[in-house]
Order: sequence, then structure tokens, then C-alpha cells
Amino acid sequence: MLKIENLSVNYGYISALSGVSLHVTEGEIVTLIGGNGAGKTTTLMAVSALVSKFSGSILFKGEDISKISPDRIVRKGICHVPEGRKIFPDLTVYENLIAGTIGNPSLKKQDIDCLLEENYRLFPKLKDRTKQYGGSLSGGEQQMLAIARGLMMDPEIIMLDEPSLGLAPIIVEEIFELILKIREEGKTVLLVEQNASMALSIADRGYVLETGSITIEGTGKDLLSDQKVKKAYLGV
Amino acid sequence: MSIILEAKKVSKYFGGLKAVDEVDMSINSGEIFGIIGPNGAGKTTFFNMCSGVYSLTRGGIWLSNENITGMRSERIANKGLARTFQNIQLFKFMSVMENVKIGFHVHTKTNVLNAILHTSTYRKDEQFVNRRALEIVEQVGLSPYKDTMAGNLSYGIQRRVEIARALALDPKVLLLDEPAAGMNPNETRDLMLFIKKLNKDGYTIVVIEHDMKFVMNTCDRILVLNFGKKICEGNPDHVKNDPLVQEAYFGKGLLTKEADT
Amino acid sequence: MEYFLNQLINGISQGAIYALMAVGYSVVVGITGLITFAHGEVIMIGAFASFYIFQIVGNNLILGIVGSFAASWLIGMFIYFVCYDHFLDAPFHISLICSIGVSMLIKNLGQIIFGPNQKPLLNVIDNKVFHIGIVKVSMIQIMILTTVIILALLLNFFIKKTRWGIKLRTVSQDKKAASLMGVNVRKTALVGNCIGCGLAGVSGLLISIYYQSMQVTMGGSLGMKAFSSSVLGGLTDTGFSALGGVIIGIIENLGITFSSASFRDVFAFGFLILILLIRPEGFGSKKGVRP
Amino acid sequence: DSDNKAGKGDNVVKLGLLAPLTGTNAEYGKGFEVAAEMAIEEINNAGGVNGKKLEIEVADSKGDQKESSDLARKFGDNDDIKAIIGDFASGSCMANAPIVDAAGIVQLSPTASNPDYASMSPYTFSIMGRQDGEAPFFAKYIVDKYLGKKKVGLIYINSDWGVSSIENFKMGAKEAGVEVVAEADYVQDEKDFSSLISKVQAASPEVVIIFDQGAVSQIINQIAQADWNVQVTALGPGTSQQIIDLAGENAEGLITSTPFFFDSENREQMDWKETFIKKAGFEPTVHPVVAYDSVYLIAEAIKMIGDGEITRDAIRDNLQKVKYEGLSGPIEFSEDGDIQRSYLICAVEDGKFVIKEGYDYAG
Amino acid sequence: MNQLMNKVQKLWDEHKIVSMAVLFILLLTVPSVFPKNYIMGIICRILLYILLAGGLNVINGYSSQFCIGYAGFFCIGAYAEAILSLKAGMNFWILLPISGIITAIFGLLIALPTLRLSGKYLSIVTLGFSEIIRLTVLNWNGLTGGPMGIKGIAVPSLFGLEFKSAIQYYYIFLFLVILFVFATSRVIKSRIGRAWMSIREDELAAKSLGVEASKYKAMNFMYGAFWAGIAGAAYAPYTRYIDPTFFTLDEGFNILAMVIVGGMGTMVGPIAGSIVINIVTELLRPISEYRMVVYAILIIGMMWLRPQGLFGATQSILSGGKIMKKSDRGKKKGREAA
Ligand SMILES: Nc1ncnc2c1ncn2[C@@H]1O[C@H](COP(=O)(O)OP(=O)(O)OP(=O)(O)O)[C@@H](O)[C@H]1O
Ligand SMILES: Nc1ncnc2c1ncn2[C@@H]1O[C@H](COP(=O)(O)OP(=O)(O)OP(=O)(O)O)[C@@H](O)[C@H]1O
Ligand SMILES: [Mg+2]
Ligand SMILES: [Mg+2]
Repeated sequence: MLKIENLSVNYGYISALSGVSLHVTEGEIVTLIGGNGAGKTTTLMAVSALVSKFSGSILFKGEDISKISPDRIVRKGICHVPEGRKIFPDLTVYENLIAGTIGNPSLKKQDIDCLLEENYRLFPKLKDRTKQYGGSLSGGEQQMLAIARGLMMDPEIIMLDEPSLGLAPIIVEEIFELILKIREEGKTVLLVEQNASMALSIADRGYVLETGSITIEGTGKDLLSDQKVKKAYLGV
Repeated sequence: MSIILEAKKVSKYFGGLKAVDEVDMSINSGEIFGIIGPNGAGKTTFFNMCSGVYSLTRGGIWLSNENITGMRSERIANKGLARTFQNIQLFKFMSVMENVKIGFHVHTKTNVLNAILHTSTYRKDEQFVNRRALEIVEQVGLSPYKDTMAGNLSYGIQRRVEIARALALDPKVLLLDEPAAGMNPNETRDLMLFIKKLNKDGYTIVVIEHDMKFVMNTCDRILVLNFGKKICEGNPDHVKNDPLVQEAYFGKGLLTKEADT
Repeated sequence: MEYFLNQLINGISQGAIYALMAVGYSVVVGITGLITFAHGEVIMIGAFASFYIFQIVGNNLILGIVGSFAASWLIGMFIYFVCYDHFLDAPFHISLICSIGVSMLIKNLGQIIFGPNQKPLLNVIDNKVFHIGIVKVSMIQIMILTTVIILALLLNFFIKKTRWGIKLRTVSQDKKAASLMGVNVRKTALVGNCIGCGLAGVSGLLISIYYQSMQVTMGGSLGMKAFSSSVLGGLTDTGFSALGGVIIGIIENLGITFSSASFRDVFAFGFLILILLIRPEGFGSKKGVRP
Repeated sequence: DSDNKAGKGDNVVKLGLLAPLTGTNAEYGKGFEVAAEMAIEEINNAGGVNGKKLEIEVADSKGDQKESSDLARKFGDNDDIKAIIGDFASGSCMANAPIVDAAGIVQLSPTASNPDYASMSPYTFSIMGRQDGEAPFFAKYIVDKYLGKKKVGLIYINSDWGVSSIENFKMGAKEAGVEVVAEADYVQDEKDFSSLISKVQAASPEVVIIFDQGAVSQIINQIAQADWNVQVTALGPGTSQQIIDLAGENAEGLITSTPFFFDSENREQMDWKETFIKKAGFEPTVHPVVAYDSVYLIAEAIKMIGDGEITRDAIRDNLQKVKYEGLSGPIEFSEDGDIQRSYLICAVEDGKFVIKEGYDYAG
Repeated sequence: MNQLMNKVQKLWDEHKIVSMAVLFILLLTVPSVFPKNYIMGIICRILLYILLAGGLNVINGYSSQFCIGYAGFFCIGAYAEAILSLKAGMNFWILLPISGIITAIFGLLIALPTLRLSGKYLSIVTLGFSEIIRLTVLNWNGLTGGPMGIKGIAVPSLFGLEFKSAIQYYYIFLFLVILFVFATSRVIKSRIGRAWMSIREDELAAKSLGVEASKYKAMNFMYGAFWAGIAGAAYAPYTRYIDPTFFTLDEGFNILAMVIVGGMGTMVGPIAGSIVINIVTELLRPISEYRMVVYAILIIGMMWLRPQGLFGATQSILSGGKIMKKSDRGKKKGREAA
């Protein structure tokens, strides 16, 4: 479904990614783990064209999307829940969620309504905050909002950059359940997580990213039992 | 063991919303104190009140028996209370070194004239700042990044810069808001050790964290907020087994289980 | 008493003119998120467009309005590509200096093309004066006032309530995030800017009908007033900006009744500063801020 | 471009013209340029002065004192340039005064209206006409004698010219027993006069006097818009056609004082006007006319030098003595280097200016 | 551009003293190179604007505050000098610092209430302030001569020799510029400068580190205003006549343009800006009416080529840090083509 072929990204003279290749097939959960500064965020940003790629190609359903603008990419059904939330501070929670639906013109009024319902069910906190301005939410609430906003566009593939960041354990669990649920709906997930053990335990496949290039890849199980991974990222 | 930071019945209302409601807290010098609670429980707001960013709706705060209620944050920082921010607030376009140097502001006293005339005050200050800044950068393990622009660092690294900068203040109390967010278990462990080390060096540390492993293994005492109210306080084990906390916060405890390991 | 009422009317109708300009201005700023100093020149272009149209097709108000809207829309596109397109995510002073450059460009070109002297715009509409009780109100004053009110309300609804409005606001708040929502930032900003300029053009037309003359250099002071008014209204809120314009108008004219018109801008700016001291964001307020 | 003229340098006399070709005053700057070039052309076609051709170097001061001063220095440095005409704004002229004084070169400003300007240096001249001439005349002969009214309301521009005008007007008014019941002032670029008008109207004067050049028509229009019919008069615009174009029938009955008049019977005046409009693209105000005369004045001064060497000082000394019947009326400099004029009274009747009283009326 | 800058920088750093001395000598000999009043007039103007642009740059470039009404301060300085020298007959050399201080006090007066304001709102206040100053001067006939202006301002003299012509006055301006550069560059490098920049980058964080934001913002404004005052005080006796039309908003924009074109937030920037813009406007003279048109186009073009200004830092909050990536994209395209 999504196929990245030896992608390289430079920031000025710093090389953040060098020859990263990975693929995500329909209906699976793929996770990307790695230390700080490994290049996870950069990878996702490259997919949604937020950073200028230096070389490499990105295919979505066989078509090359590495040359088109971010908004067009989104409209193809790729949703990116960015690092650092990037919610709209001066829009209310409700408006933020509506903004999420812009990316998917096919949505009807009633679809939007039931999507709203769904998200409010998932994140009751947001429901009691509908009229509050995004910027004044607490860190975790913002994180929830960011995720909910992503779901609002009902995408074919969703890329989550550290969704559990700043969330209370109970919510984190819900998030992971949510991810599984999304897969059940036949959708696809590309997950960047620091909490490697949990991420891998739900993922079909995983990639390990080290200083800009992929070192290990395999199924979630394999990686969980892989010695190097254990040492480096599971902290055991 | 003397009380260094004390909050008496502090409340913060935003319109109808009671973000923090009548919370008491007293932190002894030399301990690591944890604050946990569901999202939107009022933790950060509480920090913001301690550090003078928000005014209090009610109650009072004492820093080593001096009433700092309603003081401007500059003053409070001057009195020896440093904090880091949940959503990182670095000087994005300055190098890591410069970021840290700003931290020494309160410890230097150069004024315009000194600066123009390069008086001894000026020279002393500059030497001091440069030396200490290097030390701290070293200490926090940022040496490789010391001349990179802070904004260009990855999320995890930026968190460390925040801590380094706060340390430059050489504070009595150090408030850390989710320091481990965005770090993987290993990095978290390093951070844990680092914080413990700081604590040994005599810093009193208050930390907000959602990573149970981190909290349970570093904090001497933990305070749990929910909907702005204190629902539990005590040592890790006590908190861990508190039913209220469990259903409000831990959920099934998939993540807390790890903490036991 | 009558005297004061008339001064009040003067104030309101001049305020209405400011409001008219401020509405367009706040649309521009609200969507591009960048302030401009070329607004006055856009107004001027609108005025001159109508001038030539009236010369060609005779005094046909509708055609005039359409023409000035179109002309200033085009200028709007020009301004967008010169000042904004490049610098959407750069700090505001860069596009600001560009807009100063553009204003210089348009003004000086205008002086060469249209000639530097004043141009008459006499009896486009027969401007009767109604005597309501002791106060006098002229046709054109009523026209301007109604236009302002309708525009302000419509736009406010459009931007606040509709899905399109949300789209526009996402662009002005965080362009990266907006593009992640599938918003075509550049197109949206372009359209937004052009709408704002179009409105400016129409206000240019009405203003020169009101003052019965126009000059290439008219833009400077007008643009400044548009800026002040919409700052008073919190820059991005069309409704408040309109209100701000009216209030400034009234304040000025009342001030003049007590002292001299040489102090006009002193009153305007003095009042503005006063308000900003009490409300740093004007009548509007920054909602989504928290440390 | 001085070098390419170098060859025939000796039988050419160069003058410098300072004018705001760009900026807010571009309208007047353009007028200066066109009128001056017309004058030069005529003079040269008539064989120049004492067999020498005149040349003029036009420089854009942008209405900015700094630039104007730089240009004055430039002309000062350039020994080919024998005299300077300009600048438009008093501010610039006065800033240049010390410079031309040091360089010992004449700066003859057609329009500098600040009463202190001409006396700043022996080299500074102005032919705008001192307001201690026209303003009192206006009070005594237009308001009092011609209209026979006693209560006036003044609307004036708050500039050096405007302020000195009304001060002088008040003196004249006191002598003539004319009472100023209301006055309202405004600054350059004012657009909305409604509140000023209401203010003056509230004092219900019999006559309104407007002291300005640029904004007269706008004020007239807005007086009409406030449908207040009162005798309107204006000091400053002379008999500028622009007023009629801009104010249409609102201008009917307007009374002005003017040092000169475009007589539609007078062929050459009409020709002058035609040529100007053709060149400039708009109706002449009073400004280009005085600019035009300025050139002739310098020419006169040069003529008076006769076959003596044409030096800057020679020009200065003779300019002081010149007696000249210009397009803008008779001109003769006072010791300070400015002039007293005598004035006509004109009125707008069915769409054009007509003379009501001649130069002798004041006699 | 950058490479060149770096080279020069390197050379400079390696032999600081020498190069400084050389530069100084060169500057002293300028008048003998250009004996013409005209050229020296231009050079004096350049120096004057270096002072103004430099002072403005301290405000706009080194603190979060964005002042566009700088002409107001210039005005105060000039009138302070003119009035005091005329009415109190004080000596120019005493009046220089005095006018500077008076202006700085005005700076404080508008800084204090506006500390809460940010970005665009502060800008409009400074703009309004500038207009208010001008109009007050215009209407306060008693003190300022109103529209008549002040004429016959005494020229400065030192040990009997008078600074009348541009050539002589050059040395006064030069002296002031050197003073400014010396002082400011040192302040910027010091703790004060760091504090200013920290506020520029993130006020909240700066406060939490004990930087008294309000105090330093006010100080910054005063420092900037001070130099405008000095510039004004030097300018008034130079023209010997001033009136309110000298200090319009356009003057403010003009100064601003120099700062931004040169490169905000750098020491060299405003200097370069002033030199470039003044020379360009002078060179464009022959095309008369079209002059300002071309000038405008040049400014815009400048911003397109180097949004951060001639000498501005690419990676800076003042360039949004974005520009670098753009130029990169350019490079990349180049590579692909190759
Ligand atoms: N704007 C930028 N300019 C220059 N270098 C950058 C920029 N953004 C990121 N980098 C560098 O690129 C590398 C990858 O950054 P990235 O944010 O992708 O890491 P990450 O895997 O997301 O780390 P984390 O888990 O901490 O978020 C890092 O070394 C970082 O310093
Ligand atoms: N400026 C504000 N205006 C309105 N509501 C606010 C403001 N600041 C905080 N709140 C509300 O107060 C509550 C507490 O916020 P706070 O940031 O303290 O939560 P928190 O405990 O830090 O949560 P998290 O763990 O997600 O950071 C939240 O519900 C938030 O919406
Ligand atoms: Mg990341
Ligand atoms: Mg928090």
C-alpha cells in the first residue's frame, strides 16, 4: 500500500535519513522504533511532504506521491498525526475536529456526525471540552485532540507519531486498543512509538531505525525476542 | 528534614472549570516528589502556579518558608525555583550552549556600562558563564550537540536541553514536567539515573510523569491529582495499590505491570 | 444639541468609511496572518478603476462596483504573489517590507499612468440629503453605512460558522498543520487575500463617490486608518474591525468638535493606544494561549 | 550630463531646477518641470539671452529635505550651473538656504511661502507673494468692501503658508472691523471636512474663507453636501481651472483673490494654457505659472548683466533689481528677496472664472 | 554571498587590530578623496542613516518588539537639540548626550505601557506614537514654531573650527557611528544582549529563567531610542532648519527598509542597508519619475533573493529558519538537473 524506497533527507548539511526503504501492506500495523534523533519523525514528514526529500521515491497504491504537495497527499487518504500535536490553538475543540474532515471531501454530513460521536465516545474528556479553545487544553488533552482530529478524516492509512506521548497509562491502553480496532476495520497503521514493547506487541511488522537508516526489520514477535532490540529499546 | 516547597489549599479556576482545587502539598528538601494523574487533572497548572506563570485563585505557596504567592516568575526563579515545560519552550534559534548560558542570568550582574567598557565584572561573568555552561552541557550529555541550534534537535534531545538550562539556575527546587516524554525505555532509564544523581548532589526535584516505571522507581513520595483534587498521596507502593488511583489512572495496568519488573 | 448630533452623524459616516476599509483589511490579515501596508493602494486602484469605468460607460454604479472589485482582485493576486506566496511561513516583517515596497510601486506607477493630480467624481448618484428631525443624512452616507453593516455581518457569519470559514482560519493559524488537514494553503490564502482586496476596491469606489474626488496619493492615510481600525477590532475579526472603524470615526470627529482637525490622528491613535493598554488584543481576544 | 555640453559650454547658461517629481507633491513637481521647460524653449527659440542659450537640469527632490539638500549641494558644486529654481516646499528651501548661501548661488523658489525664507540669505528669493499682502487685501477689499460682510469663518490648512496667511488676515480684519466668528484648521492630506464645516456653520458666519490650494474644491463640495449655502471664498488657489473641474456647479459663486488671470480673450495666455495641458496632461494651477515666471526672471537678470561675464553673483545682484511683468502679474523684489503683489478679485460664474474687480480696486 | 562574508569575517578576526586601524585611516581620508560637497553630503546621509538604522535594529532585531514609528524618536532628538540650543543657548557637545537621554526617556514612556503588547499590536502603537509626536510638534507653536519650523540652528564648533559644510560635518557623523558600533556590538555580546535575544526567542522561557523581561524590553527600547536621539541631535544643526515635515511615517518606513534589507539582528546589516539603499536611490536619479518605481522593485527583489537581508543569518527566528530549506530545494533541483 505504502512503499518507501531508499529515501534520503537532509536538513541543510545534516543528513537525517539515508536510504531508508520500508513498505506497509494493506490492513496491517507497522511500527517504526528507534532512539532520539534516529529519524522516525523525519520519515513520516517525508511521506506527507513536509520536508523536501533529497532522493528516493514514495509510492502509495503504486502511484508515486513523492513529488506532490502535502494537501494532495492527504486527500489521497493518508493521515498524519504529527509529533508535537500541531492542533489549531484558536479553534475550539469542535472546530478542530471539523477541520480534520476537510481532508476527505467524500464525507457526508451524517458521516461527520457519527465520526464526531465515535471520537467523543473514545475521548470523553474532549466531549466536556467541545467549546474550549485548542490552545488552552492540557498537553494530554491536546494529544487526544490531535489523534481524534486525525481519525475524523476517516483515512485509508494513518501515520501516528508517538501517539502515547504525554498520555496517562489508562488512555495509552485505550489508544493501543483503538489502533487494533482500526486494523479490524481493514485500515492500515504506520506507528512511531517510544514505548517499543507495547508497539511491537500489537504490530504485525516492525522496523528499527538507527541514525537515519534501517538496521533491523521483522515481525513484531521476532523483534520483541530479538536480543539487540531488547537491549537497545525494551530496556530489559 | 525541612520543608522546602509548600502549597496550602491552592486553587485555580478557569471560568467554571476547576483546574486545581484546594490542593495541599509539602515537599521536603532533598527528596524526589512525583505528581501523577489523568490528563487534564491539573498537574501542569499546579506547576504554573508554583513558578508564577499563573496567578492563584485561592491559597498560597511558600518556598523555603518565604511566601512566593503571586510573585512574578522572574522573581521566583531568582529565589531558586527552576522548571521545565511540558510542551518544550526552548530558544529554538540559539545554540544549545547559548540556551544554557541564559540560565546563568541571575548569577551574573553585568550592566550596560560594564559591557561597553569591558570592566572586570564583565570579564569575570563571561568566564564564569562559559566555564559552567560547558560543565553542565557535559553533565547532561549534550556535548555532541553543544553548537547545534536547539530547534533542530529531535524531541528527546530537546527535553535534555530544557533540563540543562534549568540546572544552570542552580535551583533549590527543580520542577520537571514530563521529562521522559518522547524517550524510549533506555533513554528513560538514563534519565532516571541522571535525576537520581542530581538528587544526590542535593537538588530537590518535583516531577510530573506518565511513565509509571519512571515514577515508581525514582520518586520517594507521590501525589495523585484527579479533576484538580488530591485523591491520594504517599510512597509508590501505597499509591500503586490505591483502588481509586487504579481505576482513575492505571486502567488495566498493562503499563504499570512493567513498573514492577 | 443639533450641532452635536450632526457631528455625531459626521463621525458615524466617516467611521463607516473606516469600517468599510477595515473589513477588507481584517479579511486579508485574518487569512494570510500577515499585515500589509499596501491596502491603501488597493483602495486607490479600486477608486480609479471605477473612475475610468464611469468615463467609458457612464455613471452606472453596478458596473462601477463590479469593475473596482475585479480590478482590486487582480491587484490582490499580484500582491499575494509578490508579498505572501514566498513568505507564508516566514516572520511577518519580511512580507511587511514587501508590502511597503508594493505600495511604493503602485503609488508611483499610478502617478505616472493616472497622472498625479486630483480627479473629479461628480454626481455619480444624485446625492439627496434627508432631513430626519434636526439631523441631516445624505444618500451616500446611508449607502455606505448599510454596505458596511451587511458586509460585516455576512463575513463574520461566513468565517465564524461555515466549514469554509474554518478552513480559512486553519490557514491563518498554522500553515503546516493546515496542509496536513488537506487544505491547499497557497490557494486558500490567495483567495482570502483577493476577497479582502476586492472589498478594499469597493470601499475605494464608495469613498471617492463620497468625497467626489480621488488622487493617486489618497491611499496612504486611508490604509493607515484601515490598519488602526482593524487592530482595534483584534485584526482578524471582521465584525469587531468594523466596529473599531466606526468608533475611531466618532472619536475623531468628537475630538475635532472640541479642538482642531490638526489633531485628528492624535485622537485616533491616542484612543487606539488607550484601548490596547486595557486590552492588548483590541476588542478581540487571544483565546488559545496558555503557557 | 554636463560633460557632453562641455564643448559649447561657453554660450550656454545652465540652470538647476529642484522639484518633487515623485512623492506626495508630484503633482506640483510635474507642473514645475513642464512650465520651466516651456519657458526655456520659448526663450531659446527667441534666440536665447544675449545670444546665449538657456539649459535647465531638472532634479527630483521627492519632497524630501535631505535629498533636496543633497541636490542643492550638487548644483552648488557644479560651476556650470548659474542659478537654482525651486524647491517646491518651504521646508526644503529653508533647509537648502545655508547651502546656497555658502555656494553663493541664487535659489529662486516659485512657491516657498514661509515668510522667513527669503530673508535667510541674500541668495534666497521667492515670488509666491508675501501673505502680508494678499491676506489683508482679502479682509479689507473682498470681505468688507466688495461683499460688504462683517462675520467670517475661516477654514485653513495648518502649514507655514496657512498659518501666516490667517495671521495676516486677522490683522487686516481688525483694521476693517471684520469679525472672525469661527476658525478650523486641518493638516495636509485631510479628506473629511464635514466636522470642520459643521463647526464653522455652528457659528453661522456670513462668509466662509478657505485658505489652501489643494483641498479647496473638496471643501466646497462638502459644504454643498452638508447643504449649507453660504458665500464661499478662497485665498490661495487663484483662478485654477481644477477647482471648477473638481467642484462642478458647487463652485458657482466662489470668489477668489488672484495675482493674475487667464483671460479667455487673451490669445497668448490661452495658448500657454493649451501647451501646458498638452505637455502635463492636466489643468495648470497657480504653481506652474510662477515656476514659468521664475525662469523668465532669471533670464531677465542675465539679460541685465549684458555682455559682462555671467557669474552667480552677477545674476544675484541683477535679480534683486529686476522689474518684470510676468504671467503671474508684475514682479519686483524687496530687499529680503520676496515680492509684494497686487490682486484681482474673481468669481466663478456659469462654469468659468470672471474678473470682478481689477488691480486698481485696492487703490 | 555567504562564502564571501565568511572570508571577510575570517580575515577580520585574524588581524583584528590591524584591519580596524586600516579601516579607520581609510575613513579619515574619505573627504580628501571626495572633495565635492555633493558626494560628502551623500556620505553624511549614509552615516546618519547608519545611526538610525542601527538604533532601530537594536529594537527590532534583538528583542521581540517591532517598532515602525522610529521617526518619532528621531524627531524628538532633533527638536530637543534645536530648542535647547536656541532657547537655552547650550553647546552642541553637551546637547548630544542630553537629547539622547531625553529621547531615551520618551522611549521608556512608550515602552512601559506597551510591555504587554506583542508583535503587530506593538508595531501600530509605535506607529501611532510617531504620528502623535509629529502632530504635537506641528501644533505646539509656542515651543516648536509649529509649521514654521525652527531656523538658524547653531552649527557645532570645536576649538574654534566650525562644522559648517558636509565635508566638515562628516567627522561628527563618523565619530558618532564609530561610537555606536563600538558600544552596541559590545552590549549585544554581553549578558544584556543575551537577555534581549532570549526574550525575542521565547519570553515565557526567559522569564522562567529569571530574566526580568519587562525590565529588559524597556531597556532595549530606551537604548534604541537613545541613538535615534543622538542622530536627531546631530542632524538638526547639520541642516540648521527643521520642521515637522521632516519626520513623517515614510521616514520611519525608510529606516525600517534599510534595517530589513541589510539584515535584521546583525551588526553589519543596518550599515550595509543604509549604504546600499542610499547609493541606489542616488544612482537611480537619472530616470526621474521612474526612480521610485525601480527602487520599489529593487527592494522587493532584494527580499526575494535574500529574505533574511543582505547580511542576515539564514537560521534565525528573524528569517523563520525556513529560508535555508528553500535555498536547499534550489540546490537539490540543481543537482537533479546535473
Ligand atoms: N529542522 C531541522 N534542521 C536540522 N536538523 C534537523 C531538523 N529536524 C531534525 N533534525 C535532525 O534530524 C535527525 C532526525 O530527527 P527526528 O526528529 O526525525 O528524530 P526522531 O527519530 O523523531 O527522534 P525523537 O524520537 O526524539 O522524536 C535528528 O538528528 C535531528 O537533529
Ligand atoms: N488557560 C486555560 N484556559 C482554560 N482552561 C485551561 C487553561 N489551562 C488549563 N486549562 C484546563 O485545566 C485543566 C488542567 O490542565 P493541566 O495542563 O494542568 O492538566 P495536566 O494535569 O497537566 O494534564 P496533562 O497530563 O495532559 O498535561 C485542563 O482540563 C485544561 O483544559
Ligand atoms: Mg520524533
Ligand atoms: Mg501537563
